[in-house]
Amino acid sequence: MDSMSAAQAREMMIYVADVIVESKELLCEADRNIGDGDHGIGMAAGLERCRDELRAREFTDVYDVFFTSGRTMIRTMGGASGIIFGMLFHAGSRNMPSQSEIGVSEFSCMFEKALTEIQAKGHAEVGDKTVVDALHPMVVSLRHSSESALPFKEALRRAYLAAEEGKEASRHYVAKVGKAKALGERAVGFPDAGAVSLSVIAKAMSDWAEKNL
Amino acid sequence: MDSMSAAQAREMMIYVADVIVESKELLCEADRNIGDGDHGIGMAAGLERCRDELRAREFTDVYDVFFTSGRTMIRTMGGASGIIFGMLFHAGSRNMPSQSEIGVSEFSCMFEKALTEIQAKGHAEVGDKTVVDALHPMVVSLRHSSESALPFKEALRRAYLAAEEGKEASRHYVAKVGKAKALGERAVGFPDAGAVSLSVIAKAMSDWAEKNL
Amino acid sequence: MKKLINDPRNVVRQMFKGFVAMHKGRFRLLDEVNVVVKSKLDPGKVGLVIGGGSGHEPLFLEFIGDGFADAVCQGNIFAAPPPDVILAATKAADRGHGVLYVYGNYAGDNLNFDMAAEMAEMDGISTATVRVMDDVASAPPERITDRRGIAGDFYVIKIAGAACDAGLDLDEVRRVTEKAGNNTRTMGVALSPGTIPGIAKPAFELPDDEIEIGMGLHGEPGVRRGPMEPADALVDSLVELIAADLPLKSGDDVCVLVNGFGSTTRMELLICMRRALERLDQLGVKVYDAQAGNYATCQEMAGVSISLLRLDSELRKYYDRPAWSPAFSTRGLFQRGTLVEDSGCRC
Amino acid sequence: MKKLINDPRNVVRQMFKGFVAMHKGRFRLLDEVNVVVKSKLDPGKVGLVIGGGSGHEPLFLEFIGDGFADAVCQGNIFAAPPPDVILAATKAADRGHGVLYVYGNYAGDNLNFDMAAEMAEMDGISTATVRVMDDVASAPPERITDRRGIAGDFYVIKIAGAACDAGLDLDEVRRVTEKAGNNTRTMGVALSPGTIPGIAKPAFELPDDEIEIGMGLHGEPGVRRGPMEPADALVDSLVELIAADLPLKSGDDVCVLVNGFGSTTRMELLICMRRALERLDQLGVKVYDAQAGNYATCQEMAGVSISLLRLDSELRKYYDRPAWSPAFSTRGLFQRGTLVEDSGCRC
Ligand SMILES: Nc1ncnc2c1ncn2[C@@H]1O[C@H](COP(=O)(O)OP(=O)(O)O)[C@@H](O)[C@H]1O
Ligand SMILES: Nc1ncnc2c1ncn2[C@@H]1O[C@H](COP(=O)(O)OP(=O)(O)O)[C@@H](O)[C@H]1O
Ligand SMILES: [Mg+2]
Ligand SMILES: [Mg+2]
Ligand SMILES: [Mg+2]
Ligand SMILES: [Mg+2]
Repeated sequence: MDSMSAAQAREMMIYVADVIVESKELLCEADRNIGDGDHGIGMAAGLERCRDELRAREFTDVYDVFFTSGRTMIRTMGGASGIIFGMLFHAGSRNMPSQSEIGVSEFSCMFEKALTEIQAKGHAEVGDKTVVDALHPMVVSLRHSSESALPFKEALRRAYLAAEEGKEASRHYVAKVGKAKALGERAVGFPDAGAVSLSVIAKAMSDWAEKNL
Repeated sequence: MDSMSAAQAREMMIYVADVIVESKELLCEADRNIGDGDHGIGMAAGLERCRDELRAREFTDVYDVFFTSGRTMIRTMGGASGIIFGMLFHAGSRNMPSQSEIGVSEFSCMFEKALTEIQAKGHAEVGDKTVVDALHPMVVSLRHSSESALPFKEALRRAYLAAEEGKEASRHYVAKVGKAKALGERAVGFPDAGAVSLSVIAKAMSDWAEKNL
Repeated sequence: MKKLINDPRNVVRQMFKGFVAMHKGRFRLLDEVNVVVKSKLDPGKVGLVIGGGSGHEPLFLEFIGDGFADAVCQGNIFAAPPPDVILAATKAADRGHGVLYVYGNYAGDNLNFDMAAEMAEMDGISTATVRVMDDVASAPPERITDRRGIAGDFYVIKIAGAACDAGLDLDEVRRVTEKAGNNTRTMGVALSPGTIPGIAKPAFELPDDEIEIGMGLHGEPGVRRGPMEPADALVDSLVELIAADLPLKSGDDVCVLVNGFGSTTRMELLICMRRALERLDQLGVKVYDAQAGNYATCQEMAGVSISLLRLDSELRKYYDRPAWSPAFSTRGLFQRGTLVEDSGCRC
Repeated sequence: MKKLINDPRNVVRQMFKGFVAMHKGRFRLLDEVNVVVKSKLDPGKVGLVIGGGSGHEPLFLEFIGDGFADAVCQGNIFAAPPPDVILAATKAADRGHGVLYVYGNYAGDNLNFDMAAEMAEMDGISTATVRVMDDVASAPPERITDRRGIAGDFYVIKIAGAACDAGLDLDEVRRVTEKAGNNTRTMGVALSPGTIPGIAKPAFELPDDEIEIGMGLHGEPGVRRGPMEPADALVDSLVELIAADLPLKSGDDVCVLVNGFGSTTRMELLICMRRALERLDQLGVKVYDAQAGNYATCQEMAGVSISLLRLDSELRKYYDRPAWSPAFSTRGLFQRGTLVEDSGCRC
């Protein structure tokens, strides 16, 4: 199956929310190592609100699913992650013409826009020890999958692997952005908390696709 | 030897001060059980100041030794014990005609006055879980030793044993005075901190007499 | 326990030095003794001397000022000041109209202040004494004079300061202050202990999931230990114990102090304040003024106490008198400016 | 970790409720969002909105008032408020002359306030922004815009509030506030961690005999860990790091804030104050005003920071403007009464 319907996107995002809520402690732990320890709290609360919004009604527009998710996160979460992870879904779905289903190419495009906007607002490059370390390779992988016309399931599997690899790579970086900035060399060895979240999200999407697409 | 000279009284009080300073932690611990945990701090500091005052000059009047000790404690210590233990030495030596040496009878009389004044100011009876629990039997014992014309060494040995016994008995009481008051039955099993101090002081006097009288 | 100190033996002195240096010119520190005195004393008024053991800051030290104490004396940590120190404060505060002592009702304080009063008398200074005994947990009503003084000290000192400031004579100042004391009640709950500088061991131990209702400001045991409960349930218990003790009735006017013991966060204090006001409202009690903060602490003890001052028209008059101290001042701008109609009053 | 809360998920909301209830009538709480606003806003002035993560109380919540912020918005514990919440505060504070944002320089705050500014712009409200970056430990001088905002927030907010109160326009308010920020520096030392409500583990671990110089208000690592030292030695290090950074020279005028992180006792703060004033005096620096207290906390973290605001005649003018907030007010009676010649000034 090479496309994702609005209903499927909604199911997938609800599943992502479930997984993030369960990963709360893991994400806090990651943030505790080199940040202020609250990343899991914000992500879990934000995605719980998302889930409520998504469950509250049916969706016919795929972009509306992602827009609703992203806007809810921006509106309710706060913290760096409220904007960053809100934009992850919001930047590429905002002002898009309604679509009842999208393919890998549109999906890839959405995350590419997210990367652009996150970098525009957050001024982080790969290697600065942020979510960008995982998002950049994920976007490159999605673009490649789209160009190679890979099916959704495979595209999401590769996207996850790329994000996971990027998250692992973030261990080696000295932070240049965010609360770990002051740590200098002491941050080395720990992955960035936002990159861990992105990898969790990408895995949840891939796991969901494995079973449902 | 049946009398104590001013020089001896001074040596004895310096020795008492040494022992109390060493017992600081023990006395705090006793106060921690049923009070606010500071008894050793006050006693150690007060007797250190006493020791300084006693060392600073020679004494020809026995009462002056005890008066100086008591007044120094009242002036510098604060807390319940500043007044109570200050009066222990101050009440019976104040306004006394100068004496180059005293016997057991004068010594006993001094502590009897101390007991009277401590009770007059503090309104504690035997069984209220205060220093009075140990001081009362000590005074009774001293009076008996005086009436029986026992030598100083023996009088002090018996005074210590009486104080020690009184302190042990204080374990069984429910506090009616001082910071342990609110404890009710929960104070039972622990001796009163002031009674512990008095027993330490009495033992130090007896130990000193054993070697020096 | 790490503390930002230099030597446990001089913590009190160095604190006093820091205090007067920070308020340069406003207060003076006496030589040798831990006594601070207002630099300028209104002539013709009764002097107010407060004090007690150190370690409860801002109490007593920082309740000096206009409409507050004229002189403050403190002993070592948790130890009443010696009579000679209290006497020095008394002499500094006396302007020929006598001096009122206000302090918490503890054996040590009673003994030392009483001896100081005798010494002052010998020096020709009249004194009067009001002992604060607001701690409901520390004895049943029939033994009210066995009760300890805790955060309610604040209200009694505020009223005493106002009465002195108003120019009442010593007897009247005592009478009004006693009335404040009789209408003040406090109940607290401790969560974790504080430590005395220089002593590694905390004053008591409390299991990780237990609290103690009614624990004293020196770690004295309270009325019961129990499992940790939600803030609202604890606040309800405290308010109800006070209400039953006063006893408080519908229509009464009160001031409310939610006091932190040291390490309790303002977030917690405000959450407790929220509930205390709700519960008092349910009881039909009118709240005239309310404050939350660390007023009477026990080093870094965690926990909270709730104090109520029941007002009548006389007490309200003194409560309303403008006053300034480093620890508490009446509303400043709000009384003079935009919100003057709401000055310090929640009626 | 026991805390006096009901449910970790509603601590911030219940705190806001307690705050407005305690100050009944003075402030109003917006529905749904954690924003407090002064009940009466002077017309014709630039609005001042401050905010950031919760858990640092009294910052930001209690720096609202006359000559302080018009509206305060807070996010969850240690999390910047969402843009929609900031926008609500912005609308409430705007009186047609624009709104100044003052907040600490953190990625999360920057992202959220910037987005709020865009949203406000779309709604026709002009905004300007001053980010506080006083924490010397958080980056070297050449990367000063990487520095975090900590207790120095107080000074920047005080000056911003005074500038708004004085009726300056948005550009001028920003200019003066930026000047305050450029002249504010802070260095801190942490002794033990705080904990987030609902999370058992503290934010970091610190061995029993170690401290961390320069640790941030969220437990972010500082410049070095080392053995515990006497208070005077630590204070000297902090003062010298700030002095070198500003750089401070003999004859400069400064205000000094000795800030506690949460569970540090007032005794310790005053002992540190004593030494800070001594050390500044040795450096030939004149102290214009000084305060000690918990201004910017990290829950029940233990430790202290020292902040300096270097004054010129313009900043002094705004610093001197009378102001009242629940957390800090200018000297009240002392300015009006007996000690008026010493009003807030140590010159
Ligand atoms: N400027 C930025 N650009 C990209 N990602 C960022 C930026 N700032 C922070 N982040 C991401 O946000 C994560 C922190 O999120 P979170 O802990 O929820 O917020 P906060 O830092 O406010 O506590 C970081 O681990 C990082 O991945
Ligand atoms: N009213 C009193 N009469 C007799 N002894 C008392 C009285 N009050 C207190 N004490 C004694 O003082 C001791 C406590 O001394 P200390 O701990 O130094 O003072 P504080 O109680 O001020 O902390 C008690 O253990 C008790 O023996
Ligand atoms: Mg974080
Ligand atoms: Mg004691
Ligand atoms: Mg004591
Ligand atoms: Mg955060």
